[in-house]
Amino acid sequence: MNLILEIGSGLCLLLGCFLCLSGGVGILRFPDFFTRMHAVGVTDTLGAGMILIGLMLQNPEGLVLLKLMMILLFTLFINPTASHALAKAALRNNLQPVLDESTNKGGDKPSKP
Amino acid sequence: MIAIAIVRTKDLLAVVMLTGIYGLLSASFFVVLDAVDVAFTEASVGAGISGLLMLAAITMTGRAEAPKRHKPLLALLVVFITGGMLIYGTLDMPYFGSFEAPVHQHVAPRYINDSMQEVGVPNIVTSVLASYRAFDTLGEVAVIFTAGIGVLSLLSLPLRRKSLQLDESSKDQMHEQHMVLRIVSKILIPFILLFALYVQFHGDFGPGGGFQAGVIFAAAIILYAMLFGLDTARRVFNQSLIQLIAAIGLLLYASVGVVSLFNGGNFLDYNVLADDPIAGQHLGILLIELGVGCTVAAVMIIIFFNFAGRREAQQHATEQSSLELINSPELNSTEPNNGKGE
Amino acid sequence: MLLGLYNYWIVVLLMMIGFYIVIAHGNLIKKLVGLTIFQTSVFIFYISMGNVDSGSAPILAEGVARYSNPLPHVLILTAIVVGIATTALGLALVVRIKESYGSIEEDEIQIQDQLTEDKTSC
Amino acid sequence: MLTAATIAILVVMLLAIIRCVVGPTLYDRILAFNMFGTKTVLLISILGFLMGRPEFLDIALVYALINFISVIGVLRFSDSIEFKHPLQQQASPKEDKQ
Repeated sequence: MNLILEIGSGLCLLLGCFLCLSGGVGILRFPDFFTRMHAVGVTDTLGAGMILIGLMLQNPEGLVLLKLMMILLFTLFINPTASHALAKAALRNNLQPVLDESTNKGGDKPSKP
Repeated sequence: MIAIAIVRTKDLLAVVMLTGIYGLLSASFFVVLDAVDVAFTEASVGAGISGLLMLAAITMTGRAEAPKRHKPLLALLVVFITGGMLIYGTLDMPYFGSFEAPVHQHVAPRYINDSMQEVGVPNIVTSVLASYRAFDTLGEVAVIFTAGIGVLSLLSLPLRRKSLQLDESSKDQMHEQHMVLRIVSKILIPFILLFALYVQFHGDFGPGGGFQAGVIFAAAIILYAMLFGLDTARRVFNQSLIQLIAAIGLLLYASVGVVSLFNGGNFLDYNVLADDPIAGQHLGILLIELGVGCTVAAVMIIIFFNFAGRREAQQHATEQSSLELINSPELNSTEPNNGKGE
Repeated sequence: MLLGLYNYWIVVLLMMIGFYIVIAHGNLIKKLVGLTIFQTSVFIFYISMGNVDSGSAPILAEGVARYSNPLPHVLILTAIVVGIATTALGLALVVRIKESYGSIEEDEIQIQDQLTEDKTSC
Repeated sequence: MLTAATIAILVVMLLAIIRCVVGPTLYDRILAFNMFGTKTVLLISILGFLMGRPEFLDIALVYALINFISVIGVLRFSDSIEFKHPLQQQASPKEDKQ
């Protein structure tokens, strides 16, 4: 039983690390703001969740577990909300996504709700 | 580190962002150095409140920094000389982490070894803060209170009822814009307040205490004020009430000391507060932390409200003056000049 | 051998960066940021003095033999909150300066001051 | 495993800092800031487990909350800045390039 928990937590941590790293590479390499946000938003939420779950499997005990679950809950609440607000604010201030050359002519349509 | 980037960046907003990251980073540094309580405080203060205050100030003063007009060579020279002398001074310092350093010889062993018997609180930082060195802390709280009064006297505005109706339309617009944010924060704010109370009363056993709890509490109120408008928040926590709370916190702290004086002990000597010295200590620390928490939270809220209120008034004034400009171009406004730089 | 002192070097570096910002930049808010950095370097100095090898956080627990020195923690904890309060006071002053002078650059303010002095003396 | 996770998170933090320093627009910086905050939460909770003092989780919890508040604050204030100073907003990128 203990071994299974160990392995599970190790796997979760590894997966979380991989996701976080990919998010980090994404924030550096992607060409414009919205794709960067996509990279960060997707991988951050899942990566943070994975790492927290891995920690949870590591030490399942009373108050610590409760606090970890609170952190997980808050992360799941907060990250998408912040991303949403960020994207909305960026769009409202006319930050255009970089589109393909061919579709760029009608490109300013989606930014005006 | 980041500080170098802060030197180079001209856009003040980016500077504030970097300051926030710098606060987070230094807090993780404190965690690595085993200073849990300090990291706690730095987390809530350095990353949250200070950045917000700087932002509020920047919105009032404009964000671009003017290019430099004189050569910084002299400054660099001074800095290098001072730095070199300081580094030379460090050569005599004890090594990092050594146990024989003079800092660890004097009073610290007594705090570490005896505080459990004398105060009965597991968190040594709390016991030193609120019991051994309570007089220091009283002074610090008084300083914070004074700073709050200073901000109040510098930035407070006469109450104006007229502006309320004009804001309604913009408020409706804001409602629609931040729908998701509002709902999520409505869910979150009770948790934040609850967590602040937990930090307040759990400070004896884990990291935490009055200072941190006050800041977290204030942060929750600030979040509310940012999303639901300052007037709504003012309706819940009106100005005079907060000022009263700030004063009461400080008074509570000092009066605990006076009560212990009346009971035959020294000033802020809690052993005499109850029959049992340990119980007395517990009671004293609890009351004092409560006083600290009240004062800190109230002062932070006062500071933020005044900054934000001043900002709203300014925006309002600029809107009005621009309207007036449209109506009659040669009218010069009597409002204090708050437009752009030159 | 000398590497055991690296924490002081970090502190000195940060302190000098803050110092440089304060004396070389004209913008008042930037100066306040520099002051904050300076402050933080002092905090790190204190905390790193209080750290002990293989020590633990100063919260009494079972099975922990050595604790860090709690005294610097107490001092810095209060200092951080006092620091934010004083920073807020400084920002309030900056805002008032902006309102009355229309600028927060140091040299522009000085020029304006000199102009008003000349007017009063003439 | 925990050590590996710590190192990975430190690397990601470094990347986020780079993006925050070079970030062409304000929103890139906010995004990097947000990501940095999340990573700090993770780092501190992992450090707590590494040192065997799970009390550190309190700090991580505070971080999660405060980070949210500061991101929201930055957004609100930056909005109002751009409504108020549209000219300066256009002028500032030029200065950055100098």
